[in-house]
This record gives sequence, structure tokens and C-alpha cells, in this order.
Amino acid sequence: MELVAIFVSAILINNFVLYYFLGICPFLGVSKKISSALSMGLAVTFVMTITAVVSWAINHWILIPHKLDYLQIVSFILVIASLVQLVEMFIRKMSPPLYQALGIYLPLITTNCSIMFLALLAALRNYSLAEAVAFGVGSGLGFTLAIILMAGIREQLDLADVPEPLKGAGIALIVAGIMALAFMGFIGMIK
Amino acid sequence: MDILWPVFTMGALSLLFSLGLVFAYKKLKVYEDPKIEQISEFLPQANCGACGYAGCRAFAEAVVKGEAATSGCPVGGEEVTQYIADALGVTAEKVIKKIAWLHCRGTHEAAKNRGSYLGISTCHASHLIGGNKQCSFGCLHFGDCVRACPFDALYMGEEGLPVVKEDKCTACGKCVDACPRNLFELHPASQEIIVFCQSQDRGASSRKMCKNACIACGICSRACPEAIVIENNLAKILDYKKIEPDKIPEIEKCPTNSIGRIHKDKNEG
Amino acid sequence: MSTRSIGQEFVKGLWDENPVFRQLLGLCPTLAVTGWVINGLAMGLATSFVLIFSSLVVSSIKKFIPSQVRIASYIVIIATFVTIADRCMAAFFPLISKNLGPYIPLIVVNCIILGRQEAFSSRNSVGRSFIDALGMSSGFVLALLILSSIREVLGVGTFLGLQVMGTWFKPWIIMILPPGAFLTLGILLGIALHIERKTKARK
Amino acid sequence: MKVKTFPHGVHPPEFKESTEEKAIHSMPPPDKVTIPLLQHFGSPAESLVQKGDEVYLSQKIGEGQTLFSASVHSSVSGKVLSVDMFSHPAGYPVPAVTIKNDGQDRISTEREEAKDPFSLSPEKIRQKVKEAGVVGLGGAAFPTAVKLSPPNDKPIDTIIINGCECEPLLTSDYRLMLEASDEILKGAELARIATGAERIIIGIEDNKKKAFEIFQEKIRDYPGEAVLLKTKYPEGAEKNLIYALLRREVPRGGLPFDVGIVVQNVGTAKAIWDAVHDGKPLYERVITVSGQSIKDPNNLLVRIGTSFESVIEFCGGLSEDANILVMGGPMMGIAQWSLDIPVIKGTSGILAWPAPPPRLEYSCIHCGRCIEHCPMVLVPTRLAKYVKYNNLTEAENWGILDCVECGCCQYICPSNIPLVHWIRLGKDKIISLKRKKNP
Amino acid sequence: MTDKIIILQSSPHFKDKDSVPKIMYAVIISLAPAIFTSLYFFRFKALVLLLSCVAACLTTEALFLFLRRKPLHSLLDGSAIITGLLLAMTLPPSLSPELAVIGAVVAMAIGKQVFGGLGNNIFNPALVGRAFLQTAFPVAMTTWIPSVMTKVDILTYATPLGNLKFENAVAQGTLTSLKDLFFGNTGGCLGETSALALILGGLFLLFRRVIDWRIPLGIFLSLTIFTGIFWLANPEKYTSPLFHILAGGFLIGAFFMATDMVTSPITPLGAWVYALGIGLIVGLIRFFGGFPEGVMYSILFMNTFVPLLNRYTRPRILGGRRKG
Repeated sequence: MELVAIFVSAILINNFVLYYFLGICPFLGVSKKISSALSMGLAVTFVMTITAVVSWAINHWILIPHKLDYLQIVSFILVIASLVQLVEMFIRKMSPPLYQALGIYLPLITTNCSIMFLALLAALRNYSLAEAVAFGVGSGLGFTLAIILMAGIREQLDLADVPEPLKGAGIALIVAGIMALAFMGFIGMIK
Repeated sequence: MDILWPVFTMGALSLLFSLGLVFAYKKLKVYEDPKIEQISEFLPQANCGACGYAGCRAFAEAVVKGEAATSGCPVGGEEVTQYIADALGVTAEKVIKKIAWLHCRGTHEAAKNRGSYLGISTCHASHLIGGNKQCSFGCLHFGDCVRACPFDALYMGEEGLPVVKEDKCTACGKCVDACPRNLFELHPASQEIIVFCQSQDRGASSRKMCKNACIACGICSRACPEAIVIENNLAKILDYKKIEPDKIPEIEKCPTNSIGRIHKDKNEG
Repeated sequence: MSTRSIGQEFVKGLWDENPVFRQLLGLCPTLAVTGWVINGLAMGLATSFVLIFSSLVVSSIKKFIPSQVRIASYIVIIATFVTIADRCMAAFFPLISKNLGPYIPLIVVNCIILGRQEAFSSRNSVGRSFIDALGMSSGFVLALLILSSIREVLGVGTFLGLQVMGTWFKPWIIMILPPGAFLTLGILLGIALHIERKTKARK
Repeated sequence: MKVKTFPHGVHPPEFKESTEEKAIHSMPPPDKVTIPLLQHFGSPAESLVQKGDEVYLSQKIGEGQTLFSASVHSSVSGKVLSVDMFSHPAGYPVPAVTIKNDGQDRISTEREEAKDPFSLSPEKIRQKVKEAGVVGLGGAAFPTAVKLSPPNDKPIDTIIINGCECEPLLTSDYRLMLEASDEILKGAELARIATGAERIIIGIEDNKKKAFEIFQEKIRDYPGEAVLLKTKYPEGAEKNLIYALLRREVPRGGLPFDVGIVVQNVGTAKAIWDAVHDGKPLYERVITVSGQSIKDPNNLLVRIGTSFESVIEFCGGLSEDANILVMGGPMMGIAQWSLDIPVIKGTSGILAWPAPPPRLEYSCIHCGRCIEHCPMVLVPTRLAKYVKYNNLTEAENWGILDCVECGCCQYICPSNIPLVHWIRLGKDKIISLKRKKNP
Repeated sequence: MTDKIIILQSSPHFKDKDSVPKIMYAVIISLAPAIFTSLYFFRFKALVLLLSCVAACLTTEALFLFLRRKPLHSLLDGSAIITGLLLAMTLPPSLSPELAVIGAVVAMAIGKQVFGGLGNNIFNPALVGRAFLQTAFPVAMTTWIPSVMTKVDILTYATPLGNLKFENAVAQGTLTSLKDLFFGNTGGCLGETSALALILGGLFLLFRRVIDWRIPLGIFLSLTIFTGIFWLANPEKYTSPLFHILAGGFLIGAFFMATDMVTSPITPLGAWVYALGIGLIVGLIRFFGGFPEGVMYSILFMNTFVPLLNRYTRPRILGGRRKG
């Protein structure tokens, strides 16, 4: 039950994008088309899941036993950076069109704060391995949900008469604001 | 001892991941000719597609592969051609500076309307249902070409016809494609005389529809028979180079002003 | 190499290349910590500290870093300064540090910092990089200040904790919550772009 | 009685009362005819005559060059005045032959009659149809000979005779069904023989009960049946008609051939009979002249090439209030700006009425009515928006090329968006882009 | 002919009579019963709120149209009036008009005009305004007064759903009677108290074919099934589906908010998914969420899905897959 609660809460209630404001750059940058939003979301989910496992392992087997928790930031970022680079190379080799679509945003997963935040928060809340994984997958799916919804809305807004200065990031942020409002309805569902 | 642990930990971690990366780099490398990047950066990045490729990068790839000519970018002009040629180590082909001109003088005043047009305000849409002007060949005045121009080289003049700003025109050909009636044509910048009409209607009927239509009277072709002919009720310049400068005043006697010097208007006012 | 004068190098960060309003970088902390002016300010200063020092380090050792691992190296450098900042905050301003929570460590992945290293410090001299970092930092702090002032004044009726709105004012609690952050920044971006277009049109 | 129909579609007011009881009237040939060499779907015919030539009635004056082309015949006897560009009802100039009528109607000697047409080989029937320049008389003017030549790998089992006439105002097919039912059935039988089909189905809308009863009676002599269809627009659109009658779906981008069907309009069926039996080329057709601004609305048998002006003149002229003139039906017809336009093979009607003042256009409110009524089950509002915002790839993905431009969406749209116009624009852009890519 | 004004247009040349303003004014007419009941139960307070919301919506719309140099005729298409009315009807009667005006301005500006005006907005404007107010002024938005018909002399009062959630009304046996819910003699937002008036309006809209019948039906079905399962399992703890249908903003949401053409799916299948989703989330929030009422949030939440639904539930084109 605890695991389900962590999972659902990460998707709907404490959504990384709409509640914690994490991963805003890719959220705005890669949400112009549903297809690329979906791949971005899945890429993030994938990296998040691996990060949850690896950072848990580092934290529990290396840092905590040796009281090196002040090295969290440096070691986590190192793990994430390498992981992302691996994923990037992998996608580039396997699916060049996907690589073209994600463009410069793949390296930005490195600087996607949501992944770092995930590792830190899992460490802070002292999650067990299973909890960390549930949290990682949930957060990733929450990000995917938010970015796909956003992409759908933006594709429809491409056919709308949005005022010139608001086109692009402006209207996207306003939509995100209203989405955050709508997601607030789930508050209190899981304590 | 305290200091050793962190150093060791971080060192070990770094080593592990760098090894992984090195391995991946070797295994998953994708080769790309660095020239593509180099050329692509020098291109105008207008992504106008005038070269026939999907954007500047695609053109760069094609040039490197040898599929496109070094002078394939009409927008960049000689500078870009030279650069590409240098980058690829071949000699540059010669580009002639061209400018797009409108072949119609059916102004608001001259060309009559068919009726009140209720529809989408673009030339193409109007053309689909026959056009809002009586003349089936002339300009429709909705400015599809102006919207298509990526270089701000066109604007709608007060008389209802699009006007080309010569200094800004790069001969990318966007307006040629945009005009549903093919009224634009690219001419070498040196060409001074063009025919300002494309109406193939008989003189009598085209005259009724538009005051400035070519009525195929033949004055121009009599002045320069080897350069200008009348074909399909329309004057046609076969070879501009054969027009002798001293014959120009005679050509300009055209009763409907449908052939003449491009810059006449400009010089007058 | 940049061809701007030193003055321009500094000023560009304030408006022309303002990281938040023009380049849309570092939006995560911009949105997250601007509910209160004091938090926004602290975040801005901490980020500036990291940005300036890592720019100095990166620009001075740029020749020794092989290009394949440059990003990783920058991150390690940045992470080191972030850890320092985090520890200092915790030691000297425990309350603010608690408020900002994990957002301070997240400076490490702030795109502004990495972006500047990649785009500027790795290609320019130490002095220029310093000025650039200073300008960008000021731009960032400025953006945070604007956003947090709006949100705090409308959201609780205070500025830096001082009551500024009269008693007639009913605070809009939404402004200090997530939706308020998105809406305010969205509208501000629109206004910024509008001003930009107007000035451009005038030129 | 149970009536068949297809899903979606609209039901605009019919306004057929003014002409449905008026028998087909033969209009005397005018002094001068202008016969465009392009009257069909495809490429123009090549002119066979020159200025000054003497021509006979029904003499071939234009030869169809390609597969998708049809020959053109003189509709009067007399002297060729000119071979030149002339305004076509579609709005652009095409080559046309102008002939001065000598009033004699001297018939060309080339005409050959067939004594026993039903014993002719399919090949011979097709050849005679092609020779006579028969095209679909429903409006699209698809060369009939092509329609009667199904590819070998696509066996045809049914000939559908389209007697729906779902367009408001038009009654020419209805009158033809009442007055020439035998010829129509004989023509259908010939088409059946030519394609090797097993049966004939005649689909008639239930507002034409009288015609239905006649056909129900007479079709007993042929393999087939007459079927009553619901009065709905566009019941007569090929793909919808096939679905309504047989519940078969013509694949997207495909032809009725693909589901073993050939559809012919009633007028075309009669023209096939005339061509094969009498050797009579298609030089005249029945049209409806109607609308509020026509003083004496009527159904007329008119020579091809007669100008709209003389037709309207014959019907008592145009009243003062007329400000819209349409060739064809009000849902799919083409607005004309001049009376100096000739009747062509595809002209099913000439309509004129005072147009109401234009209504304000609002933005799309996503009411979904266009989707509810689109007979092709498309999403017209999206298609129009994709064209408007220049996203042709998406427009194509959403099936813009399947639109038949029937006009249901625009008829029903509460926001008055010119949906059909946008879609036509998009289709034209996409097709010309494609042509550019692979010429 | 040529000397007259000739109309050149693309086919079709016939046009149905229905138009956007007609549709909008039909919605306004359908709201009339609910407006009258709200005036009857809350008198002057209702009048002030209704007027201030409508006026603020119209002013905001006019301002935007003016600034964007758009034709002013769209001001009179009735959509701004509907937004104002719907917003007012979802406000508690005790709310002060200034706050209502803030909500109305937000509804029109952020809910509608920033997207480009009528037809382009993603979210229901009235609900955006309402959600903004709810989050900005949570206390003012949850302070209820009894209707003038209730002879209780207290300042604050719980809505039937609030009663259900926070007072444990099922166990206490203090549940509002279904009769009061039906006629509207309860506390609650201006327009949501009388089920009868809302059903009348809703039926008019269905009859006039302004709204898609699938949406109200789908919402009813999914809420009934969801609450029904819990009710059958444990009638001591949960209330009957009928109570849930009549109470709170459910009817106004199902008939007037969720069916807003602009923000609901355009395809039939999409409409079903959308409606079922709304009903389900309403149930989830009412049973497990932190708020007593979830209609507003569930509609806004499902609004975010509409573009995706439009895209992935588009109908199958006649003829199926494209040949070649």
C-alpha cells in the first residue's frame, strides 16, 4: 500500500513538473509535438528509474557506511551525467530520427533537475530500494503525463489565434498554471 | 584516513563511469563528415528551401555528398558559393544575380473585378474558384507572394500590386511558387525590359477586362523582330540580349504599357 | 571570441540575454523559490556565487580539459561550489536553508550555470568570463526579485515580511502556490516579449 | 417501406416544386455555339477543325488524346468561326470551338446505327461509347468509356444506376426518369454487358416515388432491382450511394472498381443507349433552369455550347434581384460571374437567386457538427485549420484528400467558416506539391 | 448581369440557419430557471454577484478585443455573458462582489483571451475563474449561508456535501433530505442548489441539440456506477448515488460546464471517454480527496486531456485505410 501511495502521489499529487517545478526546460522545450514529448517522457522515466536504483546503491553501500553524505551532490550528479550520456549514445546509434527529434534536449536531461531532485529526495526520505524505485517510476510517469498533456494542448494551440507575445513559452506556462490548478483537486487524496 | 575515503570513492566512481563511457563511445560511434557542420554554419540559415532541400543543413549534407552544386544556395550568393567551394576544395561555379519581377500591371484601377468575392482572402483560394478579377491571368491582389517572401523583399503597393525591393530580393523563388498564376519570374539583374502581362486572351477581350493588358498589337515585335515575338496573343521576349538599346524607346511606345523598362516607374518618382 | 566591450558584456545579462526572460534558462528555481522575496534573493545570491566562481575556474583551466569530458568536468566543478554554498547556507542561515530545502543542491543542474560554462567561459578569458558571470547573475537575481515581489505582495500582502498592502486587501493565496508561479511567469514572459518587439520595431 | 441510407449527411430545403412537374422541353438550337474542348475530368481534346471549316451536326470536332479524355462533337451544323481560348464554367479559359449555326441540323454521315445492340461485344460497346464522347452527366464528367473498362483483376458484379438527384432545386434527372425510363434501363443493360456485371441496381430517393414506381415495374425485364433511398444529401455521392445500397466501403483513394461496382448516372445511362443504338454522340443534355430569379423555371433539352444567356433568355430571363448564378446544384455547383458561358456536358442545372447578405464569420467553437454530418467521416474543422495554419502534412494525415467537397460541413457550420474553400485550397496545395516532387 | 453585384463564392451556396449567437443565447435561456431559483433563494446577494460577474466578463472581453484590434461583434455573440453567468452560479452567495470580479477577470483573461478568444481556449473559462478564486481565497469560497427559505438564524452553514464529508452525516443521520436537494432549499453555490431548475435547463439544451447527449449521460453513468459500488458495499459509510447526483455542483457541471463545446472533445468516442473520466474523478475526490466537492477539478483535469482525445479518437474515415 505504501508503495502504491508513493507511486500515485508522484504521478498526480506531487507531480514533479506541476508541483515541484522540476524539469521545466524540457517541459517547455520538447512539448511542441506529441511524438517527441512521448519519447522525452519515456527517456526521462527510464533514466529516473535507473538513477533511483544506482543512487540508492551508492548512498546505502558507499556514502552512508562511510559517513560521506556530503558527497551526495557530487556523486549523484556524476552518476546522472554518465547515465544520460550513455542513453544519448544509445539512442543516437539505435534511432537517428528519435535523436534528431530530441535534439539538444537529450544532454539537457543531465541538467534536468528532476533527476537530481529524485536522487536527493529519495536519500532524504530514506526510502528503501523498492520505495525508491516506485518513486522513480512514478515521478517519471508523472513527468511523461504532464509533458504529453502539454504537447497535446500545444499542438491544438498551434491552430489557435494566440496573441503574438504569448506564443511559445508564455502560453505554455499559463497552461501549466491552469494544469497545476486542475491537479490540485487531488490534494488530500493520499496523506 | 578521513581524506582518503572520499578521494578513493570519487576516484573509483569516476573511473567506473569513464570506462563505461569510453566503451560506449567506441561501440556506438556515429560518423559524420565535419564539413557538413562547417558548411551548414556558414549558410544563411533562412531554411527557405530555395535550394530544393529541406533546409540549410540538408543542403549542406547534399553539397558535401556532391549531390548539390556549390552555387546551389541562391540566397547566399557568391560569398557562400566561394566558401563552400573553398571548403570542399573545388572551383566555384559562377552565379548570376537575379531578381524576381511581377508580370502584371492589373492595378485596382486598371483591372476590373468579376463581382464581390466572398471567400478566403488569399490569391490561391480566389484562383481556385476562378479568381476575383475578370482577367484569368492577372494578379489577384491578395498578396500570397508578400506572405511567402522570407526576406521582406515584397510589399503590397498602393495600386494593389506587389512591389519588389530590388536590394532585398535574393531570387529564392518563393514568390514564384506562391503565385497561383505564375506571375513571377526570375530575371538577371541586368535585364531592363520585361513584358508586364500574361493574358492569353484575344486583344479585344483582354482590353475589356484590363486597361494595361497586352493586346498583341505587335509594335514591340516589329521594333525588334529577332528578340520579341507575339505568341498566344501575348508579346514574348525570346532573347533579351538581342534587344538593341536604341530600340528601347520604340518598344516603350506600347499603347497599354504592357512591355517596357522595369525602372521607368522608379526614375519618374 | 566576443567582440563586445566590457560594459556591454555586463549589461547584456540584464536584458538582451537575460537568462530568465530572454533565454528561458533556470526556470525551475525561478518558479520554485519565488513565493517569498527573501527566498528568491537567497537563491539568486547562492546561484550567483556558484556561477561566478565556476566561471573563474572553468575559464582558467579550459586549456587542460579534453573536449569529450568537458561537460562532466564542468559539472564536477559546479557541484563542488554548490556543496560549499549548501554547507555555508546551512551553517549561517539555517532558516532560509530549511525553506529552500533541496533546491539549493539543485543549483548544480541549473542550466544557466552549465550553459554559461559551455557557451562563454570555455571560450573566453578569465576577466571576460568574470564580467559575463556577474552580468548573468545580476540578470538572474533581477528576475527572481521581480517575480518574488509580485508573488509575495499579491500572495500575502507583504514585501520581505513587511506589510505593504492595506487591511482592505485580501491576499491571493494562489500566488504563493504552484499555479500562481506558472501564471505570473507566463504573463511576465509575454510582457517581456511584447516590450522586446516594440523596441525592435522602433529601431 | 424500408428505405436505405448511409450515416451522416444533411437535409437542406429541396425547392424542387417549381420544376418537378414540368416536362422536358426541347430548346431550339441557338445561332452560335461555343464548345469547349475540355468538358470532362482529364486533359483537353485536340481540335480537329479550323476556322472557316463547315461542320455537320454530331461531327467530331475534338479528339480525346489520352486515356482520361473524351471526344467532343459539334452540336449544330454550320461554319467554324474560331478556335480559341474561351471562358469555361470552372472559371479559367480553355480552348474552344465557336460555330455559327446554319439552322439546317445537317447530320453527319458518319453516324452508324446498331440494329441489335444487346448482342454487341463489350469491346464494341466501349468503343462506341468512347467514340460518342460520353462522360458522366452527374457533374464530375468522368469519361464513361474508362468507367466501363474495369481492370482485369477487378471483377464487376453490380451496375448501380444513380437516380438520387440529391442536390436541391435540380429535377432534370427526375424528369428524365419519368420520360425516358426505357432508354435508361436499356443503357444500364448495355453497361452491364460491357462490364460483365451480374445485376443492375437503381437507387432512387423517396421524394421521387413516381419514378421509383415506374422503375420497379419495368426492371422486371432485367436482372436487377430498384431500391428506395432516404432523401438526404449527398445520397447520390458515389461512395455513399454504394454504402447505402450494398454496405460496401470503397477503400480510401480507391475507385468503385475496387469493390466490384460501376456507378452510372441516369442521364449517362441514356447517353450510353443513344450512343450505342443510334450512334448519336453526346451533343445535347437535359438541364434544370431554376431558382427564385428565373422567371419561368423549366427542364430543358439543350445543345452543348449554348450560352447561359440564351438558355436564361428562353426561360423568360433573369429578374432584377438575381445576384448569384450557379452552374450545377446549390451544394456543389460553381458560381458564375458572366452569362457568356457555354453549357457543357457536366452542366446539370443553371440556377439563379438573390443571395442573402453575407453572415458574420465566428471562430470555430468545436461544436462537432461538421464531424457529425460529414459523409466521409472526416474532421472538417481540423482540416480547415491545418490548411489555415499551413500544416499540410497533418492535413493529409487527417485525410484531406478523401474530402469529396459535398459541402455538408459548411452548410451546417454555425460559425460560417468557409470550410470547403479551405479544404479545396489545401487539396490543391498538396496535389501541386506532389506534382512538383514527382512530375 | 455584369453590371450588378455578383457573388463569387466557393460551394456550397446554401446555408443552415443555426449560428454561434443562436447557440449561445439558447444556453443563456436554458440557464434561466437556475437563475430564477438562485434569485429566489438568495435574493439581493445573488443579483449582485450575477450582475458583477457578467459586467466584468464583458468589460474584460471588450478590452482584449480592443487591444488586439479584433472585430467587436464577437463581444455580442453571448459567450462572455455565459461565462459570467456560469461563474456567478458557482460562487457561494456570501462572497463579496470584488472577489467575484477578480474571478471574472481571470476567467476571461487567463481562461479565454490569452488563448485567442472564443473557440481557442483549452479550459472552461468559468471554471478557471472559479478554481482561481477557490485557491486564492479558500476561506471566503467555503463560507456558506443558508437560503432565505431556511428558518435558521446562523451565519455559517454547511453544504450537503460538506456536511457529508466533514460532519460524518451518514452515521449521524443528519444528511440533507433528497427533497431539499431537488428543490434547492439547501446551502451551496448560487446556481447549484436546485436540481429541478438545472434539469429543466439541461433538458432544454438536449432538446435543442446544443449539447452532446453523450457527455451528461456518460458522467451520470460513471458517477452512479462508482458511488453505487461503494454504497452497495457499505451503506453505513457511503451515501446513495442519487444523493451524489443531486448534491453539489454535479448537475450544473454535467449539463453546463462539461458540455461546453469549445473545451469538450469533438469526436463521439472522445466524448464518452471524457465524460466517464469526469464522473470517475468526481467520485474519487468526493470519497477520498481533501475537498468535499470535485466537479470543478475533474472537469478542468479532463479538459487537459481533450486535445489528446481529439487526436486519438478521430473517427474512422469511410473506406478505412488509405490505399497505396
